[in-house]
Amino acid sequence: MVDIYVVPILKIVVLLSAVLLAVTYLTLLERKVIAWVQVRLGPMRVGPQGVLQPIADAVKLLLKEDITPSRADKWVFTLAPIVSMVPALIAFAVIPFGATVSMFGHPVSLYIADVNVGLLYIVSVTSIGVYGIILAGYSSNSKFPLLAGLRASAQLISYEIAVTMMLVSLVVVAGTLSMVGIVNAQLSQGVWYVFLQPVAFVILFIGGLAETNRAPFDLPEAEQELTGGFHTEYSGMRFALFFLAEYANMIVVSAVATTLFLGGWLRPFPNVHVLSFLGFVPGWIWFLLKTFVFIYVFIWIRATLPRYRYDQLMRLGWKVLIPLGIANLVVTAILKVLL
Amino acid sequence: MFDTNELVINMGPQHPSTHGVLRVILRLDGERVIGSDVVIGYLHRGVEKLCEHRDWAQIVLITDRMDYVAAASNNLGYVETVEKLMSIEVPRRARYIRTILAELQRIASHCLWLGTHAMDIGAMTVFLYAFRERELVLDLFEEYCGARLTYNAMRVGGLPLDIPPGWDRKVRDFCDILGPKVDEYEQLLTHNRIWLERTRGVGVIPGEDAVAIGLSGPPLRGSGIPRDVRKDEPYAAYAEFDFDIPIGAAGDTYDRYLVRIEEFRQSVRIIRQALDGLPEGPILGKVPRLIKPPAGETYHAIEAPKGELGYFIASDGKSNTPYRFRVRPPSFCNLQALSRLIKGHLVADVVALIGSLDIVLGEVDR
Amino acid sequence: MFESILFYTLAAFILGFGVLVVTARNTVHCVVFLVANFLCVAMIYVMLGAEFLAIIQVLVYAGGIVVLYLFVVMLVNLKRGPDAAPDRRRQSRVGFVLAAVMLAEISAILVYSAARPASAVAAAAATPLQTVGNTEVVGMLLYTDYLIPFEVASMLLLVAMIGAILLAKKEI
Amino acid sequence: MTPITPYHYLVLSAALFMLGVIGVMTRRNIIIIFMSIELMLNAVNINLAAFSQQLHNAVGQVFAIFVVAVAAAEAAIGLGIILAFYRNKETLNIDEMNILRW
Repeated sequence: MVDIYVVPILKIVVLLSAVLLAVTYLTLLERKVIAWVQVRLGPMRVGPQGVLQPIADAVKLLLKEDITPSRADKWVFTLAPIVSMVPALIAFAVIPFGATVSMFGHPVSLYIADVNVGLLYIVSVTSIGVYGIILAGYSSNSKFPLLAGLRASAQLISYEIAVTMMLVSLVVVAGTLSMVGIVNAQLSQGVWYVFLQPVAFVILFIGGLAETNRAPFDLPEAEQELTGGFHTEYSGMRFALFFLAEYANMIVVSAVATTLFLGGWLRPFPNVHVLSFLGFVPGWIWFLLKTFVFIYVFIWIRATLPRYRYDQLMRLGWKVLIPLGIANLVVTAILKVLL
Repeated sequence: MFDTNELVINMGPQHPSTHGVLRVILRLDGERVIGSDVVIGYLHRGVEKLCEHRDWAQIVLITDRMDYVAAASNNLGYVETVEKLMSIEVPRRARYIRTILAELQRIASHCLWLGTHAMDIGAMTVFLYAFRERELVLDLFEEYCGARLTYNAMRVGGLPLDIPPGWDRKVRDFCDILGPKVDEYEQLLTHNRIWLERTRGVGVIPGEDAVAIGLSGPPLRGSGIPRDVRKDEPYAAYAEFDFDIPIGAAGDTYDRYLVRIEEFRQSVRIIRQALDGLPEGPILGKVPRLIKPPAGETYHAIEAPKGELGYFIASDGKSNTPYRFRVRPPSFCNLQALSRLIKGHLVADVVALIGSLDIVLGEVDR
Repeated sequence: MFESILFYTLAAFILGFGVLVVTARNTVHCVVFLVANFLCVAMIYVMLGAEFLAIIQVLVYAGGIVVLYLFVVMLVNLKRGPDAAPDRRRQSRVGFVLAAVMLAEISAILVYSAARPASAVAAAAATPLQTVGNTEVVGMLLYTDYLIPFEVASMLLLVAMIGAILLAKKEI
Repeated sequence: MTPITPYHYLVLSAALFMLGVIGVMTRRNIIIIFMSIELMLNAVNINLAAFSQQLHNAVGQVFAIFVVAVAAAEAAIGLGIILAFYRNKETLNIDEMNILRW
């Protein structure tokens, strides 16, 4: 009874609160990092070095008037932020944060579920998230959000194919769809897959940027073109949900990339015994470190690069990434058969 | 995108990328612009009529409010026109300082343009970098005349005050700082693939069309026409300096960008020469106590940061206000090209093109 | 017990969302209900031990096909909403007849199943229980026994893609 | 409470299928008719999956995947036709789709 119900529920509660906290502080991290890139200080007023800023923001957004435009489709308008937030959160269910550890004398696995279609689960769950944007674009009954919704759906279709193609070639190498299985495969093969599948890694990263609507692919919310895109008409807590969903998605993509390509909770160079002293650092710390590196790069890119144009993004997706992905898949499959 | 309907979208007057209160009504086919109406006038204050009811010295102050990011250039254009009308000889030192101020103003204006233009295309860091340098220029202006935006820095016949001690040293330091900073902007943008894709071939306007529309300044030079009032009809002290007029080849957004970036460097060059040869002497010429030009009319143009800024002033010789006051603002004339430029481009290009024309609505609407 | 509760809840949701899809006035609402319906159906698949099918349901149906629907609905809704004009010749009465037929069918199945215990059918199961993961089995079948249908399906998708492009393009 | 048997799934599937049929028969908006057809396909898939579990044979699931593939093709072509039609006649009403060419 305890093992079936209590432990998973505890894990879910712990994970959800950790994720929500991380997401909140990610907003501060992003503001700070971008500020440092831009020779500014970032938030400094709330708490020492501005560490309480996310709380102030949350309170502000909660207290703000929650406006629903009078001609909006109220029902869908309320649903949209929820739809974009929930998939981002439930995707965490299959992400392994570490190997099994011993806690209070019980072995506890640092993931909620290890389903044998874990990778596909993440892909499918994230593909649901785009409904939030599309529905928000439609229900606002405003033209800029509508354009954003159309952009989002077109963008999703162009990138999901390339990313899925990459995942397939990764699965060919790993021989399993389970997230835990993929990390274990990297352990047994003694190499991070980023070295075996560099093309896949790059494409997955670009696709990840596009799927999370981060710069330079933040077209659906392009502030300078569409005045904020799909969340133009949103305010208060519902806007905050969109905002948090974006950051939660960022963490999901970073965590997935870490699991698939950087060996998850494994220490660097798991096959080099000279480095085995690195094993004193617990696996989940390695995992969080690697994930953090990804998130940092996401923010860094946002501070550096201009934005792609809609048609250029589609061209990149269809004419570059998808052919590259197919070629990579074919080469991987051939090598797999030959070796 | 499918083209089931035509979508009319109202961009502005409240929109983050229309640089003030420009309103563009776009007719879209998917995201492609098939037609547009540019609506101006939201910032109309009747500057020209206002000037016809102020005496000649007070008008300097009103000209500040037209192109409010390049107030010194507006001042310069006005005072030179009145000087031409009254045939006043301006002391050489005053002309040199005016040149320095005008070029500093050009740098400040271009900084603002670069920042907002890059921001429109999504490069947010360049915005803050450019504003950092603009801040330095504003500090220099503040030290010279006490104001940071609306300087009221010139008088008919010369200047109200001489440069403060040590100011020239600071301007020199600024010139040393700016060069590497411009290289930094270029590192971030000039060879950035995304920047190239976003600007190359976007909003092409050939040279003869640019002339026909009446473009001036960087948009004209970007199309390959080497027209610059500073060279063609030298004013202030420009005839005494050595500088180049950068021109573009294709006439697209990227060329206009490169032209302005090069103008940063040319401005620094001019300022350095002016500081090196800064003559001693008075800063105010022989001006009557009451400025009252003789009856007559004149047109005089200068090269403002945004293009040819012309003043047409008619005096009846009797009253102490202008009889007719008319401005040819570069932003207004350049904005005429917008409708034509954005046709056939995407929504994202519209903001890039508004940025590349470098308009200031205070000047467009007056 | 748990399975029963889950099944009846899901069944209620599926049918409820189904009714809403069929009756909702606003087309976008219909699409939203359809997505909800599909997600519940995916859970039914999980209950039936078909995880791969469940994922495909979410990924392809809910995440792909219905996005396409939404896309089209948004495109054609730009100018005016769904027609609100009264029915002219629609056989709405046929709908009720069909509903009655369905009721009859369901009650027939119920009566029949009550008459014949389920274990009789269960005993008819021929092949032994699968032990390996569901995905592997499905993949194995798809790429060995059903390779030709699989290729035919991919050709069908290719043809559909080309056809859709031809239909949607204004001039070729 | 009785355990869940394949009959339960069959009843669910039949009910869902009938809902789809009712939608096709009664609605006039062609997009909603398409969605009703998707409902019917889902009902079929539930059947296939239920039998697959019942017979401990994954073939049913394979067929369900084919159904999904066909549904994707159908949606692509069908929506393409709808768009083309809408562009010409500015309506989604199926009653007005009564000419075969124009």
